[in-house]
Amino acid sequence: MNDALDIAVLVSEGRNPTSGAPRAARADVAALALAGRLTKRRVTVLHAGDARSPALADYLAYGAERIEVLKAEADDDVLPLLVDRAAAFDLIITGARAEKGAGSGVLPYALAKALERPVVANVLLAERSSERGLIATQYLPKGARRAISIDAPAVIAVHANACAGRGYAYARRLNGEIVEQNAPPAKTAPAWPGWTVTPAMRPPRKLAPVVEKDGFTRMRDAIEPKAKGGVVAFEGSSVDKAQVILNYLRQHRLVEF
Amino acid sequence: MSLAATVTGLFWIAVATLVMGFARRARVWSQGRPADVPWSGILAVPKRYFIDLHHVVAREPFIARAHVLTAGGAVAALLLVGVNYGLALYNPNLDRAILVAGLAMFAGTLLIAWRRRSPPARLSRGSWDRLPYTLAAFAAGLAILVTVPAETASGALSALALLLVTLGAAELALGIGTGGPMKHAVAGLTHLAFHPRAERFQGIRSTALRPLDIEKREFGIAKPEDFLWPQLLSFDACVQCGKCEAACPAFAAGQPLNPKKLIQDLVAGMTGMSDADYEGSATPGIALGTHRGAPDRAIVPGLIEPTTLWSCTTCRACVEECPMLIEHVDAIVGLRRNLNLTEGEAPGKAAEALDNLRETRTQGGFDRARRYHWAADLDIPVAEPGKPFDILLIGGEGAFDARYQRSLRALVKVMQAAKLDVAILGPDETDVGDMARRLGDEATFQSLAKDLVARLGTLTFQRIVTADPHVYHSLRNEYPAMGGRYVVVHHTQLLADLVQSCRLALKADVLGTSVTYHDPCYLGRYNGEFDAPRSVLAALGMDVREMQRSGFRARCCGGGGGAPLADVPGERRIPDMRMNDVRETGARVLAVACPQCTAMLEGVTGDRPDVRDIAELVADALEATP
Amino acid sequence: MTNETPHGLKRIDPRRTKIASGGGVPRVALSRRHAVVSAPELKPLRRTGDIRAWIMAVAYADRGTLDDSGRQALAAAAILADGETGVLAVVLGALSCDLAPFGADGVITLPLCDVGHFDPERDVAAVSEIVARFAPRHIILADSPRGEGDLGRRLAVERGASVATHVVELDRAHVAQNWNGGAVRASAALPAVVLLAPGVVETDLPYRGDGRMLDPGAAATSVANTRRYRDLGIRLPDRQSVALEEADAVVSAGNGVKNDETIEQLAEALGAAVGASRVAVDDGRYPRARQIGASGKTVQSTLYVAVGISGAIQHLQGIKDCRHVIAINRDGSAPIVKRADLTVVGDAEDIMQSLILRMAQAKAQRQGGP
Amino acid sequence: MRYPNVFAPITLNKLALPNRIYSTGHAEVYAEPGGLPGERFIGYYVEKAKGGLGMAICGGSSPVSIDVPQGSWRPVNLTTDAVVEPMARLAEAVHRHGMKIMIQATHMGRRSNYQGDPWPHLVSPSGIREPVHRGNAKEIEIEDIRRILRDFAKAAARVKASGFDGIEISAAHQQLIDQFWSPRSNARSDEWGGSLENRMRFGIEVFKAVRAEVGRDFCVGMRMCADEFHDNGLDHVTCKEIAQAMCETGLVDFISVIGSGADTHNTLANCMPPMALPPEPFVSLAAGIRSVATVPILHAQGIRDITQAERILANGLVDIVGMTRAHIADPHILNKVREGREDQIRQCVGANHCIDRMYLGQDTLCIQNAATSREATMPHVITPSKGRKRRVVVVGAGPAGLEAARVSRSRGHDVVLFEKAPAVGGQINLAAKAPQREQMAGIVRWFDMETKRLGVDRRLGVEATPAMIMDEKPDVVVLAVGGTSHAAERPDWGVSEGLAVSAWDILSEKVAPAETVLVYDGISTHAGFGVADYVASRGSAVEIVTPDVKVADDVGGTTFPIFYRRLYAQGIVPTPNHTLERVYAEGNKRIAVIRNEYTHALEERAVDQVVIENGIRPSTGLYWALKDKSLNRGQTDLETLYAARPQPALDEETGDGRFLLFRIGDCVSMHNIHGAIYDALRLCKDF
Repeated sequence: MNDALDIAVLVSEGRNPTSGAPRAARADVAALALAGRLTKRRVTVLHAGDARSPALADYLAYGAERIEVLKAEADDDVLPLLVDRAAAFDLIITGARAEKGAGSGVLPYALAKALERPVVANVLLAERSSERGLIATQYLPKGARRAISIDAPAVIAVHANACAGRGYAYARRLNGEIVEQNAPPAKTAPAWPGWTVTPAMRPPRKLAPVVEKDGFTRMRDAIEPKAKGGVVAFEGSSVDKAQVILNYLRQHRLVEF
Repeated sequence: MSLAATVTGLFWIAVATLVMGFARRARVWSQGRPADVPWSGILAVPKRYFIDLHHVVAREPFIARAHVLTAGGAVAALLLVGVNYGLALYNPNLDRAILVAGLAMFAGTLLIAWRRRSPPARLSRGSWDRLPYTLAAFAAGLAILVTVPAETASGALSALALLLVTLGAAELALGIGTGGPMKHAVAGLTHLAFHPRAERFQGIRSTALRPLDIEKREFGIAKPEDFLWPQLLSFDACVQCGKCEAACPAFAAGQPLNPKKLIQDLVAGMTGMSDADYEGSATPGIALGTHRGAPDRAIVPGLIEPTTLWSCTTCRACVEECPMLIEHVDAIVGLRRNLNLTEGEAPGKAAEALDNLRETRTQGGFDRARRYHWAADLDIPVAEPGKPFDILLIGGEGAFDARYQRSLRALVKVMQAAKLDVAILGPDETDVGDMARRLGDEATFQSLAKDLVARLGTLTFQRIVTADPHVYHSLRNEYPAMGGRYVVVHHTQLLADLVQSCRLALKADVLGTSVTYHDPCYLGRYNGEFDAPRSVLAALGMDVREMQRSGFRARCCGGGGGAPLADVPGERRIPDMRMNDVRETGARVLAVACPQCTAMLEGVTGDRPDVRDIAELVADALEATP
Repeated sequence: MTNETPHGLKRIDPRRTKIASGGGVPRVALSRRHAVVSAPELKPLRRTGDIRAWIMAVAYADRGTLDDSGRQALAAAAILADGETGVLAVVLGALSCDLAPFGADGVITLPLCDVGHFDPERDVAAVSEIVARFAPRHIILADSPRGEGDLGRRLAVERGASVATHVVELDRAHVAQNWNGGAVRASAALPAVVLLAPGVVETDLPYRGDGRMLDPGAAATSVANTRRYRDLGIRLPDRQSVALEEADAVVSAGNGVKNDETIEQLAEALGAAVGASRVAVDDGRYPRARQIGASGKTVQSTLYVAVGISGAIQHLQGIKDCRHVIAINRDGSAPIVKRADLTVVGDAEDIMQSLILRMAQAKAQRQGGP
Repeated sequence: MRYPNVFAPITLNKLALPNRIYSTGHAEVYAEPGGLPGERFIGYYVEKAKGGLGMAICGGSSPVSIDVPQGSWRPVNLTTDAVVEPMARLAEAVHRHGMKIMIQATHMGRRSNYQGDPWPHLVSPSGIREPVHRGNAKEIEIEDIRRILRDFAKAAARVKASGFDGIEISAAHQQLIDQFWSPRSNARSDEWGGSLENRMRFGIEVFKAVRAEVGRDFCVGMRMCADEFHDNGLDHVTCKEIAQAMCETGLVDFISVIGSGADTHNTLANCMPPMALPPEPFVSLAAGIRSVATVPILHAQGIRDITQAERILANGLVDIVGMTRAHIADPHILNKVREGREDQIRQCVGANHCIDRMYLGQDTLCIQNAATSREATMPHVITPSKGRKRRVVVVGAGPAGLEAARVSRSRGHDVVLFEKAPAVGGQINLAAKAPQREQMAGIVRWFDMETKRLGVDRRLGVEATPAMIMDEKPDVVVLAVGGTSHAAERPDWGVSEGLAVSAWDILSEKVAPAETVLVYDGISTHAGFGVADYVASRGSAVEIVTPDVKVADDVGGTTFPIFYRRLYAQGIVPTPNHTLERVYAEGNKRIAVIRNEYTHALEERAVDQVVIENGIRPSTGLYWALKDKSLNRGQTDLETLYAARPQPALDEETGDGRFLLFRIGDCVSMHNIHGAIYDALRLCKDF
């Protein structure tokens, strides 16, 4: 197979959930590993932000040879920067959600939209199926997986559970380089959403309808398990009863036969 | 030409062969990196040989005596031949001396040959089986030559004697150059002169790993020529006696590690050979003949499989047993370092643990503030700069483990009963880095060490007490090289001291309860502390029973060197084997003194004695405080 | 003795009818109670006036209905809507149940947009068409990896709309997210597109919606024009590898199970994980990690089959979020019966064996058939 | 790390707690005369401290003023300086084991009864009577308010002086503070009533007075209800407003939240949720308070298991979990958890034996742990005997036999346990058959696991004969064979003719319930209503007849409301004050003839089935067969038994056919489960 794919991997500043220490984001490390498996060419690693971020050197240790930093302030909208720089690549691979900040997971979609490319998110694995073709394995809940075929150019957002690939090697960290591009200063992002950030002291409040209940009902609701009043089958042989269960399973499409 | 003159000629030919062989071998060693070893070591060889080396050999008296006879006889005979024939004196009195030496040597070879009729599995066969006979031939030939007067000897007898001597001389002289068994004598003695841990000969347990200068891109051992030259030399000293193999817990568990084979692999590597000619028991699960190396070729995986390296628990049982004083663990950690630092390799769950160490300064990825949650009701102050105190208690990673917290609580209770002035680091305690270092992640170790040294530097205290021998070893032996010098005390030492100085009021509840003590490798072999824990048990009035393998020969629990994280599959589990040792004693209680040992041995299922830390036993025996 | 008054209250004559017995002693004859079958109470309409605006909830159908995350999106729309705002449920995939009890005033189904076949362009186009038609104030979806999370982000990006993802708290004024892995909370005004984290909305509503089926119009026939994505199919996990808490189906064994092997076979046939009651765990038949209930694990499976489990209140606590509970039990009066959607009373072993056999037949027929 | 949230320390004001589990304030009902904590009181809390508990609040509803009668629940008397010295001893004793201790202080207002020293006139905001205690009260005057505020301050000073770690002021259970809060009891129109602000005034004044006395750094908490469940009471929204307002005063260091009001029989039963209620029924109410509060929230109620506690803490619903009854059942929970011995925890089943006794003015005792509240004499941890090893044969594996086997085995003896049924548990297994009483089986569960773990030689499904017992060559034989149903006490009831059946027959499923059933309950314990409920829940029409003044009369205050909820919901007809005279057949009907105790008039009931619950008759066959062979002639020495000392007979030489014989529990005379277990413990602890 002609190794014709030019790949850019977007990496972000991750954050250890326990200590808050900056680190290479797990999903981005997996994206880096995925890129390495998809091409023998050198992978371009991009970061929009501050070249001084201590997390960046970790990406070197995980196998990035060179990181190109598109200079941006914390509040800047980095999308235009990334669109400009990544447009030339056949594949853009990134972690599905950032670990630091909002981590909305919208960026890959926005990038794909701006570049008019297909995007597949929550990817665990991807393999080449032809010169431009890829088969991506997508994470689904409860252990299920979906295989999706797309053609480059495309955007792939990698799930945090994806295979991490190479380990942390200090020698690579010493040998790699971080290069800051003097990108034009980013345009200011639109005001929405204007997030206000506070320490999460309390668990979030559940959205619930305002219900006027009398005192006794409030008590009963708290102390009595809700009765469903389901169907009870007493009669018939065990074969009949088995059929009752099977009918129920079929009726609610709990089995597919 | 007379027979004597022939002998003279033979002697000088042999000497020349030996010298040429030595020079050839020295070139092999010199492929290693330069090392700062003093030449004065040569002068120390006799002492090192007769005292330090013989101290190890003498643990097996039969073979020690056989070796004294053979080697002593041989050396004496050779010297005498050198004088009498080399210098062409042909003095009959010296001949008689040669006869005595030759007979001693002959007797020695007979003993060795006798033992080799059904040798233990650890011994290498092949050319090593040949050795007693070639040496016997030499001794016999020499004896004939010096006893039978030339004029009476028939040509046939002389020819036979010469043939025997030549055979033997070939074995002796060619060994070093061709890598034959007798290589051990020359390389061994040279190794004694240039041993990479010369401080061992000053009675110091030299067990600390040497730091790498990472910023100068020292990344450990990738290829044979990355070893220091005395290390390469040391591998050549191996006599393939297999005592390391017999002591190795991983080998016994059927994991793919045989320390003897590992050393021989390195010999094959520095000489550009394959392991096909190796004559001992193979590494479990790895066939002979499929691996080869060269001085400038990567050792892993062409010569040695990574699983071999990750199987090692760094217990030092091999080093402790080696009569040639070879340092296996240094070699293994050196190789691990390169795998980790250049390739990011870390086995099994070790990668996650190392990531955790970098990101949280704990192995388990814990919130550091939780490390001393178990102590919240014990009123231990958190150390503060400017407030001097006596003892800094370092809990280590074990402090996160519910089981080990019981041991630590017991220790704290005892310390408080003794009214000691103790403080902890609280949420500021970061990992000491021992585990990272054994796994070869020198970068993370040094970063952790730097953090901790800086933190400790802000405090004023007398000594550090820890219940974790790994922490103890690291702080006591390895931190000085990182700029941290502390008085470090293991909790069993502290307890022994408290008990002996009668600072604790103890009940006689456990009087007579049978107990056996499992020596933690990092307390025993690494630091030579065998007595303190036993003296505490004795002071409690317990009936202390020793396992077959105890003290410096104790079998590892399987918990060291990051081995539990690597979890390399074998046929058996190391802690199960150790628990069988325990069961043999019939003791009701197994006393431990290390969080790793506690976890490994408590993890053994089935009927087994209670596993109790020595601190728990002492705490139980405390009289209720008034 | 008991009469219904015009107010629907019972009116009881304190003197029960006594007849004189043969011996002249007054006698009361106890009669069997007649079970009063009351029709399920119809909840009031949420809407108080004509619909002037819409809030839209979008979800993929799950086996003909909505899964819990879909119901949360719908309930959120209903709770956020005022009396004159309609709740529009847009269901992708075939729907076979009434969404009025879940709060929907209008329901549009898009049967072709099945979650089982990944075609985001088809789905985005169809939903966009409806959005253009109804101009909802807000669009609410679950931030579910099953499909809605993907759809919601595409929709927001496609429409250039404001969006808040993994929303953990919301009301009419604001949404809140956890940032930095939960260390901080960020809040903002309610955006156009809201993607909900699990468990943030109470789905038990005190009111109902109109539940009218609306014409999907052009959206119904939305076909992707580029075919940039080709779905090669879904691979289901080996049932052993799924954690109990995540399993879609759980077969659970209790005291009444004599043969644990049969439980395994039934679980195998249903592709279910195996759980156990506390008693079965205490007996040493199952590891503690399999225990379901207040002192064990809480499961949220779509299907929960309780075999030989009487349903102690602690156990019921662990299955309160299961959608379909089927009980196989010897005792038709056990507490589990009240919780179960279907109870079959009889010998558990016989019924399980019959069910396993019957399912094997049904599978064979299906594979043999067209 | 296991249970990381349970073992996370927390600070209340300046007070650091080692873990997140505490025991709520409850009436111990055994303060010494004068309301002083004595040795028994101290022993009870020291045991919890030894067990690793983080904090206990003692002295539930300890009054600060002298116009609160203290007779019935014997609280700690905070109105006198004499209390300081014994409280100081208590504090010192528990501190030695690392536990923190507080006391609950209150003024009960109308929540009491004037009958009792000093026969006071109770005070309440509007003099409205309290239903549960029949608490008649006068309308409180400003002078009373001032006096009570002073009393609160003085009481707090005594608590602080005694070295206690804090004080919890109760504004829950409709005590004086929440009598002011609740419109149910406050109809005043002055500045103490009307608006919520006015109604909160008294409470805030109390906290101001207390805070002024103890200073900023002393821990002062508040206990409050989160929903009274009354239409004219405090609902959850109002309670949240109160909590928020109290936090804003900055006077309160923690709030402990309780769900449900407590001034009617029905709401009171919720407060200590019995086994019929789901686990942690009110935790969402506590979480609701937490969502508005700025101080840590403590909450108990139906949290009996450490896994449950960890989950509640991990979900951030509350900050500290109360496990009060759980610690009455097993004061060593936390140590066992720490040591990985969760399966050895004797878990509370919610039988409410403890709290039901309290409402009868009796001391707190656990249905399954006879050592609780008897720490001076009964061990929680059985240590091995230092004497000789004996062979102990226990016959019968009901609660008495199981405890005897457990204790004897823990003493290091060889124990053989015979049980004729295929499973252990005895009558508890029947009791657990009643609807919503399934958790009674939890008592058996623990004994089952413990006797297995300890290695008792259990011979299940084996009916022991004298020969079999002798074959075991016992040193000691303990008979705990229980009894049989006493339904046939009166021949006229027709049990032998099959006209009536016993409750045992129904619960053991020997006899199926018929369509219409009369249950005759001769003794009014849990069993009678239990069988009526069992029958009714299977669709039968049921009338329950009892000679007592009300159905289930011998059942405590938190249990009978549960019964009555079910009684009325299922249309069970209660007919108290009637005795069953006889039963006869007429056609396919059974005619029960009952007699009104007060008019002596006879009535008949025509039903399909008559079920009789009439307690048990001791089984004595084995006893008489063995008595003469035994060294002690089957006699238990009462003087030493009651003094918790070893039986003198234990000194005798036994073995080789010489043995001691004891009998315990129902096979002597009918006792409850606690009685049976206590019988076993006090006898066997010295074997």
